[in-house]
Amino acid sequence: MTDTPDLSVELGFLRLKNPILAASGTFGCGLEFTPFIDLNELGGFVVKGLYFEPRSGNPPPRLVETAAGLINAIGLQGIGVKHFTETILPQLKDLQTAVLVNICGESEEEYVRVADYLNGHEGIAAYELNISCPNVREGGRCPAQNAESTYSLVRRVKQMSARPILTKLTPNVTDITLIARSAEEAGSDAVCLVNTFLAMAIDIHTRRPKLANIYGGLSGPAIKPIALRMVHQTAAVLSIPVIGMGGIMSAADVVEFLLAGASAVQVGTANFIQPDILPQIVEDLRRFLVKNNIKQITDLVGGIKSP
Amino acid sequence: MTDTPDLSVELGFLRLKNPILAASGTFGCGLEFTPFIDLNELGGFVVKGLYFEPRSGNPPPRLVETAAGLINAIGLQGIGVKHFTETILPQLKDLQTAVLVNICGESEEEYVRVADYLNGHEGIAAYELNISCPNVREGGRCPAQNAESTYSLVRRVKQMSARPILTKLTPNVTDITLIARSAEEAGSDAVCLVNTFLAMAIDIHTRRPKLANIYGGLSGPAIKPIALRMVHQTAAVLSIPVIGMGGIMSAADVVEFLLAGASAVQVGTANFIQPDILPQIVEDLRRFLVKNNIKQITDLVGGIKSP
Amino acid sequence: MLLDTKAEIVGRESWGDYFLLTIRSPSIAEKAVPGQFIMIRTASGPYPLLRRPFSIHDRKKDTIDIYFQIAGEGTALLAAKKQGDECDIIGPLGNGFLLDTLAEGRTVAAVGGGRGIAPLFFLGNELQKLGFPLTVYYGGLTSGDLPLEKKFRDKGIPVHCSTDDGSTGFHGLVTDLFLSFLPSSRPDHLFVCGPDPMMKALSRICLEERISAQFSLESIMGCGFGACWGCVHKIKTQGEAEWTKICQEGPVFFTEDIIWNND
Amino acid sequence: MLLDTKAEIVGRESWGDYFLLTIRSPSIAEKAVPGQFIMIRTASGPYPLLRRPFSIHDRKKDTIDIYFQIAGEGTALLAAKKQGDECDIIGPLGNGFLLDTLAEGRTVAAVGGGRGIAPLFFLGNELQKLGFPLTVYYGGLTSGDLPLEKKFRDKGIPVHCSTDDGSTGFHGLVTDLFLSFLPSSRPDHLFVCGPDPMMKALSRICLEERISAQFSLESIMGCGFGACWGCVHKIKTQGEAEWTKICQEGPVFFTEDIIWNND
Ligand SMILES: Cc1cc2nc3c(=O)[nH]c(=O)nc-3n(C[C@H](O)[C@H](O)[C@H](O)COP(=O)(O)OP(=O)(O)OC[C@H]3O[C@@H](n4cnc5c(N)ncnc54)[C@H](O)[C@@H]3O)c2cc1C
Ligand SMILES: Cc1cc2nc3c(=O)[nH]c(=O)nc-3n(C[C@H](O)[C@H](O)[C@H](O)COP(=O)(O)OP(=O)(O)OC[C@H]3O[C@@H](n4cnc5c(N)ncnc54)[C@H](O)[C@@H]3O)c2cc1C
Ligand SMILES: Cc1cc2nc3c(=O)[nH]c(=O)nc-3n(C[C@H](O)[C@H](O)[C@H](O)COP(=O)(O)O)c2cc1C
Ligand SMILES: Cc1cc2nc3c(=O)[nH]c(=O)nc-3n(C[C@H](O)[C@H](O)[C@H](O)COP(=O)(O)O)c2cc1C
Ligand code: FES
Ligand code: FES
Repeated sequence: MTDTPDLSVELGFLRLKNPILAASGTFGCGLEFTPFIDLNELGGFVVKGLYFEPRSGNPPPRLVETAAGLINAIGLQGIGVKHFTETILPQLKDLQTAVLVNICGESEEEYVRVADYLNGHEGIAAYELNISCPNVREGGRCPAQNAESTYSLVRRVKQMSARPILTKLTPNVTDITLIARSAEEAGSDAVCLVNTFLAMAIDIHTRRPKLANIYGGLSGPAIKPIALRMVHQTAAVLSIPVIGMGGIMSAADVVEFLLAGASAVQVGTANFIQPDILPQIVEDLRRFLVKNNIKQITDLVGGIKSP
Repeated sequence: MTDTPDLSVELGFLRLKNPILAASGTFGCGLEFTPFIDLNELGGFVVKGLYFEPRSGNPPPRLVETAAGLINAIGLQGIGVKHFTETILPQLKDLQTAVLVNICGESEEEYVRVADYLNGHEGIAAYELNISCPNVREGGRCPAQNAESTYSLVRRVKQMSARPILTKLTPNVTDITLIARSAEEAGSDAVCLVNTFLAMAIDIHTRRPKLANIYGGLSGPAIKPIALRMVHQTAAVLSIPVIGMGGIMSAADVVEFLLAGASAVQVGTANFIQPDILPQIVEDLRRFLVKNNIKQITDLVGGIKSP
Repeated sequence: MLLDTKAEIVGRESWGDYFLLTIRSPSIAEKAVPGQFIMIRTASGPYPLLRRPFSIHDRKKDTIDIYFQIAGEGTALLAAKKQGDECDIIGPLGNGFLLDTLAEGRTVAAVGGGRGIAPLFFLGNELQKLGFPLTVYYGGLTSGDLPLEKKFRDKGIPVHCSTDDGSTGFHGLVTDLFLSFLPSSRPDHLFVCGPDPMMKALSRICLEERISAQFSLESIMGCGFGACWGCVHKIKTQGEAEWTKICQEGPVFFTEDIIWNND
Repeated sequence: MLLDTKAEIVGRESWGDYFLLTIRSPSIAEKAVPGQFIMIRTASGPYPLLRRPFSIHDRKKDTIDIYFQIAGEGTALLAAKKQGDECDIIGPLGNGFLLDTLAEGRTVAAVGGGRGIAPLFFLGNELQKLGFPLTVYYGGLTSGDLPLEKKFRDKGIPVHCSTDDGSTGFHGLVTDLFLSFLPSSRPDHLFVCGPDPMMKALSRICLEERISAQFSLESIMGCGFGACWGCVHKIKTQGEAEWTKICQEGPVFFTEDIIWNND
């Protein structure tokens, strides 16, 4: 009981000091959080989605709050990969935590181009392929809604990538396990789920959508029960690690995801609300393990019992 | 301004005195609510899902509350169609409101059998085909996740039905418009959406699912933004009426669904929390119309403007 | 049953994480019988979403009391309510304890575990009026779980206490306390309310000892008035064991009808 | 910027649906400059989910004030807070008004619409210290929207009021009030905070009249510290018009850099 429990997780291709990662798009490039926390206390973080070129994103309003949820339609405004490697990456190089880059593209070629460019730079632990952003294409469609597009895209990037590939999946599908399997077969080293749920809200006085983009992606506690189910389904059929997310606000939420089969988790929207939440979750997890006499956090993974 | 606005809606096959219906499974057979409200103030109500035979449902726990949501795994416990026509239906016959019956089945044959049996009884305005319950089959699957099964089932029931058919769709699909189109092509008179989202929750202390059935269906305010988006997408491509639902808790929520294209709405979970909510919503809607000088509620339907 | 959306809280007491609220609602108070419950909305927004069920702990002319322990978010919000606040309630719900069948001269006892003591005060008072003096066995984890002991005594209702840690009264489970009294003062009829394991154990004892008994069951409730089918327990009805809505057919059932180990 | 999760509310005033809270947070108070804001968590649970932004209305040694109007659920919860309650805040955020560039002898004025008056009191006080007496134009729909008039006067800050319904002061829009004073007392520099249509109109006036001006913009904010990219407004930066995060690069911008009609 006096031993401090082991929080580290081995994903096979990457060892994390703890299973708590910050989710892409909710953590800027990490530096936004240094006034509040020590980034080295995290298992890692995923920087905001990057296209090859800078991108201007969607017009505002870009956010609307719903019951226990947030709909965003940022539209992946970003600085592009060159600017990132020149101005941001050097500032991250001394961190003792895993830095992952979320890669976006309008086409398979663009994903490859971004990965290729990043291959030539140090200080990145892995690529997270964002094939699931609902805010870019007409009607919220994305490659991760289709098993073939998923397979083809992941395979192409995997073949040229100098780094492990995590594929980020969308929950806006009939059967998440089919898409996850495609990603695994195409060589993905892990899958991350879920990205946001396509959603909308309407201002009844102006009769206009509350988002300029009409649709956006729903995140936050509202979606947790659906995300958890998808992680549970996916972990049951894959051999590669599943990284779970969706509405995590506490260590208890993290434990739920681990029990459902996630090897690690990402925390998104909660960072906006409580910018020091990540180290707090790590600390609360440690306490949970001590209290329940669990020696290593990996003992929780997939530990759900039958009802 | 002194005129009372016209709340009635004409669905083509059915005229409702107002667009507010109670959703199936959340309103019992209606009689449970007579201590609180006058059923005649409603546009109508849909009785709890009926199989041909009585059904014992899932073991408890059957409910778990989540952030702004409720997961249920009742498993369609019910009295069966004979008992219903013998003991319940006669009690409803003098109501001045539309009584709809939610029809379930383990197979196409069972849906047909239930409809056939009900054809022989008076006092039912229409059938709502529940092809979307996540709590019955292994892993939450249902016919409404597949365009072909939807088409085939709706077509068979439509051919023998003495009454209009509303098809109730599941949100657990990649593209709701494909399924909705199948229902329309098969002859459905309207579609109702959404049923619940497949979801789960885990007790971190016992490590067991919080529902004995492991998975259940998420309803309530948490799902509203996703449901609204699906109604908006569906109404844009169908010619038959769309009946919207998911998380409605107020007249403002109803107006959002109408603007998105719903011709009428159903209210589910809210009935548990506020058993007199339906007439209150009707009254609040009336006030909204008066205040905004809208003569008839149908003026709102599909009235969303571009951003 | 009635919906009273603006019932005023006119009294409040607390002991550690146990609370007692007195709520003004003349029409609900008038109809209430022991063993019935009310459903309270703990927040006006969507979180917590559902109402929460609480036994009616006491009833005066115009008011009802509830007595509860903080268990989560909903009860915490309720505990934060102050005198003068409004409270949105539905009640009285369920069937309550069956008292008409008690034959003259019969002795009655009740076992309450923790917050399960709540309905037994209303019950004790009514039984007193009917001429059946109730003996109460009151158990908790520790002495802080038994704040109502004196209240029962002051009302002339004898109470025997137990705590799991021995900090007050009998050292051990309330079921063992009850068993220890059985040889000397065996009741003809027993009323039980408490956590499931305690109720299961007492159920077995009552069946073995052929003591007729009524149990007030708990379950997560979606509505409280029979609409959601969420609150079922397996109950024998006319011989058949069926998932039965405890909000409507219960929450009080007789030992012989309750099937434990839901399967 | 700092996270202060247990800042105590040490003062509270209210006028209709306008409220003023005094919050003890020495470290945030120490750093604050006029035009900066704080983000407040209005509930501990998931509803409302996001923090809400409020301008710093006043600053004492150990405390900051916010002044707000009820707009929805979050502000209603905030209005219900009492003295002694804890409050979870982040601040000071954003860049505030640029004051160093004011040359000696320059005259300054400010226009505040409704709740937009909030940052102008802190601003007026600081400008007073710097030797620039501020004239304030204060507009609202009706007289109840102008509860701070006296407070400004008591501080020696001249205020001209307008109401849309004429119930107090100038009958009309605050922009028209400002225009009516323009010939006689034209400011060299203007500070503006209020609803978008008012700011747009003043922006046009300032450009036409060649009055340099700073505007405090509003937007729905996800985080308040640059992480979500939710709060953008189109702003000219080095000639290029770009969606710019107002929480980080603003909320205060100069007229010539702001592009209205987001497109
Ligand atoms: C008929 C009935 C009468 C009751 N009377 C009383 C009473 O007089 N005093 C009292 O303190 N409590 C009573 N309860 C239990 C009380 O309703 C729960 O403690 C309360 O609903 C918990 O709400 P919460 O939001 O604080 O906790 P939650 O966060 O909702 O839950 C905390 C824990 O309590 C469990 N729980 C939640 N709802 C219930 C429920 N309805 N029944 C049992 N466990 C539940 C959850 O599974 C969880 O483990 C009664 C329950 C029933 C069914
Ligand atoms: C930098 C900044 C400083 C502010 N300072 C003050 C202040 O000093 N005093 C004051 O009363 N208000 C101020 N506001 C506005 C205030 O933040 C909103 O009124 C508040 O967030 C509404 O929250 P709610 O939950 O009550 O309403 P909600 O229910 O969230 O919204 C009600 C209405 O307000 C709109 N709204 C929501 N959030 C914002 C927002 N962040 N900005 C503008 N409109 C919004 C919504 O679209 C909706 O129409 C400021 C806003 C910003 C961005
Ligand atoms: C404002 C915002 C921006 C986001 N941007 C990205 C992004 O750039 N790339 C990506 O893969 N996911 C993005 N996401 C999705 C999150 O990474 C995460 O998958 C989702 O929000 C669910 O987790 P949560 O409920 O903890 O927020 C974004 C989410 C939000 C709220
Ligand atoms: C307890 C419960 C039982 C339900 N039973 C049924 C049912 O029998 N048939 C059906 O079609 N839908 C059923 N539903 C789904 C609702 O009719 C509705 O589609 C869903 O709850 C979304 O609406 P809401 O968010 O307003 O509750 C049930 C929902 C709940 C919460
Ligand atoms: S609680 Fe809803 S049926 Fe019993
Ligand atoms: S509010 Fe999040 S970036 Fe400005």
